[in-house]
Amino acid sequence: MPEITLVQAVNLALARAMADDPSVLVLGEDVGAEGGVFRATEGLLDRFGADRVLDTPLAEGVIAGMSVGLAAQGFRPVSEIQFTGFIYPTIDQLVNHASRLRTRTRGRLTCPMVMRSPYGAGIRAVEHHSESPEAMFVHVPGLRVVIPSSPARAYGLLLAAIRDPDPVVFLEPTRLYRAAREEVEDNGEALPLDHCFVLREGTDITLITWGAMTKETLAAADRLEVDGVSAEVIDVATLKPLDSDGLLASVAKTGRCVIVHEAPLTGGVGAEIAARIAERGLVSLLAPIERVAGWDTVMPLPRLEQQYLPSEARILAAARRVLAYQ
Amino acid sequence: MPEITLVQAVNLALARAMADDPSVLVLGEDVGAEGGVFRATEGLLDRFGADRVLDTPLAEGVIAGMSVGLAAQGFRPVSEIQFTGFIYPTIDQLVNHASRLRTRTRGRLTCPMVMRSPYGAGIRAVEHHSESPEAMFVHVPGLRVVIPSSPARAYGLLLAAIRDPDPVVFLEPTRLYRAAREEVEDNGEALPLDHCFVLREGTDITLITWGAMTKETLAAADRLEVDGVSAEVIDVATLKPLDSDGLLASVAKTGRCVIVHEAPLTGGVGAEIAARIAERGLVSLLAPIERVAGWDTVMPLPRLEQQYLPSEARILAAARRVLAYQ
Amino acid sequence: MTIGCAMPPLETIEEQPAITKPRRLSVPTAVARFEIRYSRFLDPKGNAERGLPDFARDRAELVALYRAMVLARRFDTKAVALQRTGRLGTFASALGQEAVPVGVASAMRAEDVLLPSFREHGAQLWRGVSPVELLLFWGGDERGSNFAEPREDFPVCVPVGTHAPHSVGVALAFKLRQEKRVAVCVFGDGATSKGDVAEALNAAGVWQLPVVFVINNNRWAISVPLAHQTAAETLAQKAIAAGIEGEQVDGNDVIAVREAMSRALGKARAGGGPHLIEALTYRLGDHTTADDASRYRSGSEVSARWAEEPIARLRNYLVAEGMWGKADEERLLAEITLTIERAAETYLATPPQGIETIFDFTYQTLPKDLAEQRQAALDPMALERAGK
Amino acid sequence: MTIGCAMPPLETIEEQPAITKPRRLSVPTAVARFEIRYSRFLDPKGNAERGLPDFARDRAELVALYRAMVLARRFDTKAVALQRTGRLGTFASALGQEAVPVGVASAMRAEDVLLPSFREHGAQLWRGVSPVELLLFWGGDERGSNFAEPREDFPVCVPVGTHAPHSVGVALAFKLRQEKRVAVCVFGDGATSKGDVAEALNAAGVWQLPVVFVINNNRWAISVPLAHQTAAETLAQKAIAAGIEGEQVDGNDVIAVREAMSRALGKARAGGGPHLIEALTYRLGDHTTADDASRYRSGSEVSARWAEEPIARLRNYLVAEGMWGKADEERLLAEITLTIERAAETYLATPPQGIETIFDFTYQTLPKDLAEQRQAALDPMALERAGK
Ligand SMILES: Cc1ncc(C[n+]2csc(CCOP(=O)(O)OP(=O)(O)O)c2C)c(N)n1
Ligand SMILES: Cc1ncc(C[n+]2csc(CCOP(=O)(O)OP(=O)(O)O)c2C)c(N)n1
Ligand SMILES: [Mg+2]
Ligand SMILES: [Mg+2]
Repeated sequence: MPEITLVQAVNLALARAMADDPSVLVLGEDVGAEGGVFRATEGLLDRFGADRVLDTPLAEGVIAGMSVGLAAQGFRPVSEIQFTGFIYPTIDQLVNHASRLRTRTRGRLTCPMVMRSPYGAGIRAVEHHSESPEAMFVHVPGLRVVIPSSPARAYGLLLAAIRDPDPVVFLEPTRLYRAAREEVEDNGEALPLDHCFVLREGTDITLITWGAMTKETLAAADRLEVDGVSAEVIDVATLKPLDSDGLLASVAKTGRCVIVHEAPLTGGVGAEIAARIAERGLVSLLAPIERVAGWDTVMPLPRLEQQYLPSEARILAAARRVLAYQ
Repeated sequence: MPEITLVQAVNLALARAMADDPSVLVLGEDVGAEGGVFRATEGLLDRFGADRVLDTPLAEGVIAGMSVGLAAQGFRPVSEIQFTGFIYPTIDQLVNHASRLRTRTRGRLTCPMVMRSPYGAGIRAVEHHSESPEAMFVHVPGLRVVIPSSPARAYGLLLAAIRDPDPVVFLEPTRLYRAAREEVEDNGEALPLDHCFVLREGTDITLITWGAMTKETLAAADRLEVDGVSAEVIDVATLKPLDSDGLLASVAKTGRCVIVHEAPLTGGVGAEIAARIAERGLVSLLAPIERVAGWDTVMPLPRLEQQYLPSEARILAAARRVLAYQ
Repeated sequence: MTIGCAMPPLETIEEQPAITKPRRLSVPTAVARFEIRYSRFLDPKGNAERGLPDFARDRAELVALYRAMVLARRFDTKAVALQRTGRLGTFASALGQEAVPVGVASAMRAEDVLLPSFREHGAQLWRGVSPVELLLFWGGDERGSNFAEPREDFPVCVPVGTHAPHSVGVALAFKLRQEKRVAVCVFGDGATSKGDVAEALNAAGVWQLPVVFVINNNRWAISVPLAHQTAAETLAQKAIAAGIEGEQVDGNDVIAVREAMSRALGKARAGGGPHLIEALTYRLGDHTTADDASRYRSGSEVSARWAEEPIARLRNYLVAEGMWGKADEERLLAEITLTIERAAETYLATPPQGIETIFDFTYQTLPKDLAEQRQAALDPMALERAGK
Repeated sequence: MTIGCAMPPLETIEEQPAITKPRRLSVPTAVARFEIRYSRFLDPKGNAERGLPDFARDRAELVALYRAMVLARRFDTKAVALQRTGRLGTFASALGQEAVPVGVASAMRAEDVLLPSFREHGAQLWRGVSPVELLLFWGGDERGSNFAEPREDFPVCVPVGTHAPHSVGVALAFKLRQEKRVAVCVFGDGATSKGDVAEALNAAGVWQLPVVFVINNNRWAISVPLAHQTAAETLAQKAIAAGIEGEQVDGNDVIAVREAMSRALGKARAGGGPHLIEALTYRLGDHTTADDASRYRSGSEVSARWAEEPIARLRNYLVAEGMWGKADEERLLAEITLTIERAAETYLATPPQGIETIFDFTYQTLPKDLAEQRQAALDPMALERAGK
């Protein structure tokens, strides 16, 4: 079983889904001969042909809108938005159409589409290439929002997203695309779309995160272990619908919680998680919840991006404050 | 001093701002001869002429984008998006340009624009005319988000928004447009853009809300009073930046809190408020925070919209649970 | 010179290139030429200006078109009346524009897919959506978009122009499956200003998809007249930007609309790619029941346009040709009145859905947290127990 | 017939209208005609095909254009080298396209406003943005967009086509203030597929605004060739949809670009409204330093295009006309090399901004909660104290 990167796992899942189901199509800017700017769709054109791997004109709105039309007709379009900085023109289609086609027609027409997009900072990219807008999608009823943080989860969650009968926004952390390798068996097995993943078990504090920040969060947990603190690390992974039970169970056990994300603090998905814990887990809380997040500023250009991103040090500091709280 | 409705107060503030400052322009679909579909811009074309009140082509994207260009050139465009269901095509311009023009040019170019839009449910409108997407804007660094809930606040906050040197999304609750009248003096006085408003003082529980839900929330507070409970009701009004101190001060006093909003629960602005209280106000909390919000479903068509909207009964039930908590 | 050579080599600089005398072309060369054509068959009085297309030689066909236009108008009249008496939501009448939806739908096949805007009930009715379903939709009930047929047609699209990209997807599905079906997307003149429409036209051109775009140009977008919507002389020329064919027809001549549609559909079905039809008509009524058009346009403009309206036009032709008389008219009106009244009764007698439906159709399977909300919404006792 | 009369009155039905014999028009009428023209002055070898415009009779003018193209190319070469050695971020070179930005900017006045895409450094340099500022931007430092001049020009626009609506706003500002200034918006062939561009063209037409749109058509949008971008024969015809004037020029002939721009700017300045210029060029290099164009296009296609590139073309003309020689070339290259090297040194010696700047420029005044975050970001001691 080969060790592959996260972006290779995406590629593997796409190929698998296309091989299994002729209704799966891949479309987007440069997904064909180019194989996607990150090579997530590499080889698919050769293998499946130009009828199933479509380079679109440069227009994200029509990529989203034609996905709705294709999906209503029974195809399963998997589109790629080149960077989340260019995903905003798709929001109208996602909110006003994709997410509600089922409910407005009372199930007559449905919208099994996936919109993939690399997201997040840390690769020294040019302006508008480093944002984390997941919260915007998490607020939209009828959408699913999924973010993998390892090759195996990328494979299993993407398969699940493609097979899901409803629209899914699938965000892939660019910073992790080639950061690590993992053995991934191409067995066609999907992962559930409504469960968070416990990356590391622990008893003293729960660290909740997703996407690329799993890296710094796991590092912080390692560091805490040196100090004799047992941190549980959870990768939320399926941000909508959110697995409240999974998160609450962990906080019930540890009584302490830090939430970590790259997106700006205010109105980030961390807020929803903190709110749910404050509503339902208050009794078990031994300390205030802390959120370690991107600042409420525009994502800076690369020279300052490392100072924008939550660092292991910031996570650690928050964890220690939470642990020290009496 | 005449008693006027909320939409008349909007009109009054627009006229005042235009009279005071020749750089203020009004633009949008049907804002001219029609005076806006809700008459918010009525009379402005006659008074200020076609150079300052511009009917645009039917394209929200270009309304937002040309506002950025006008603002960079020193104008203060106040655009109207006819309903928030049609605001999504503006998000690209708001996120990628308006909100960051100042920071990406390190202050060389700025973007003093206001985008007004009627929002919210309860007027039995057709599909896509009843949504409350404020959370999407609250997550965007560099934007301000303001929602008035009375004629006087509409007047004062809109003046402030127009005079503010940064971009403001100004959402007006359609359900309140003509729901009540209030004396509003046309004195050109703006209200601060970073303070919440205590609509009713109380000591036992804090009810936090904004927009049209102030109505049901105040009614619930009245009802609680009958039961001998003193509820403080806060209209957040300036949702971004959020006046944490004002909210925390109230919760510190009452120890109990219910947050009410129309938008879907998950990822709504209520989450951010609950999270901040859970982070900084945990010590003072005597009971879990509850959020009473729209369901996490697509806004139904009018026949079911009343069952979608948080009712006085739901607010009361939540308040009583919170009050009963030991 | 090899690839990657950033500057022309210095050595070649003295190799004096041959100088040719300027050829003094006085004007730049034309590299592309376009023409937009306009067609109609019946003039505003109902006189045939040209030989009619085959289908129009058949009385039954013409009467069917006439009936459909009258049905659409009567439906509108009833819907407006229901709205005025508080029994329907805001409604967009198509008064005076009936030839567009009817001309469009009558040329389509059942297996084609219609993607309508909010003013195309005439087309929906022709295709089999029932008046009851239409009333349910406009009355604020989602079941109105779950019509018994045509099952693959799109529901009414309220956000202007956003269905144009859908039609690209639908047409691509047909092309990929090698089905001889066509997607038909109808929108207004205002919609042509929206980027969605431009993006869709362009994408349809790239893949040469079987889709026909129809602009129901009623000259107004709420209060904005066409001249403020665009500087383009015709809306058909929006097609030129996408490299596809566009044409104009008299949208008050149902024969012209149907004939142009038939050609466009035939071309698309045969693999000839997309087509844009601008149908010139006029909105005789208010924008919707929430609108008062007298605020922004003169009564005289409107009354002048009554002389061009499509129903009288076709009726005049039918009567002149001896195909229609007072008795036919009375019979038709009676039949349609009955249909509409029965539909209204059925609509009014339909109880609203339960609130659980808004949860049950959000996803195919109900997520856990939504199940809890569903429970709360369904259980007023929960509120009671909480002490109200 | 009066307004509001929903159906033609029954009484009129028997008033048999006059029947006219069908006029049997065999074809529909043409209602609008359009033509796209193409112009150039120098053929690919540098031979003048037509009499040159006035400015091109002046050696100093031509040399200035030549210098600007060489500067742009040398800047690109340096930037790519810096990127390759890890000292600059991803960079988009304009190799082979220099005539477009230089032709565009050289026709503009200082008080006009340029809204560039990410491949128009040539234009920015001409207008006074320093190479240091450009390197700062591409090196990931916001100060690069705070150029000392031209103060009102827009920063580089990375999201494709989204600056087109800005140019509408800028031009509207000029028109409202009755200033004789013009907004110039440059974007690529790929951008013409975006709704933003269509919306902007249309809006500019409606208000007849002083704005010139320039399509830098380098035939590729990353890996997507023009033929997959649109079915339109030319991109200039995108103007037709908006009812504005469009034309095509040889974008590798700097004289043609400048001449067309001068006409368009003159027209706009005189109140004649917007204009679209499609400049046909070719991207000789990779899309950006992150791209490998050999994945999707053949080397032979690229090498064939080298024969048309703009710098050699103008140099050939200058040399043939006796306006330029080896010594001039050597002097120019030395001067430009020095300029660029010094800029690179200054760039590399510029320390990054403090993290506080990202807070200080989010709003004009720092909100309370952001002030707290600023404090936390600035104070590593806070982390220390917390126990790291
Ligand atoms: C994107 C969007 N913006 C605004 C509206 C509000 N609105 C509804 S209809 C309409 C005018 C539409 O004009 P047109 O396209 O000509 O169609 P018509 O109503 O004339 O049939 C507007 C502005 C909308 N529905 N969608
Ligand atoms: C809206 C948007 N989508 C995608 C991208 C990613 N991207 C950057 S450049 C580019 C191609 C642009 O092609 P074109 O407009 O022809 O300009 P060129 O790069 O050829 O100069 C793409 C797809 C982007 N920057 N913006
Ligand atoms: Mg119209
Ligand atoms: Mg290009």
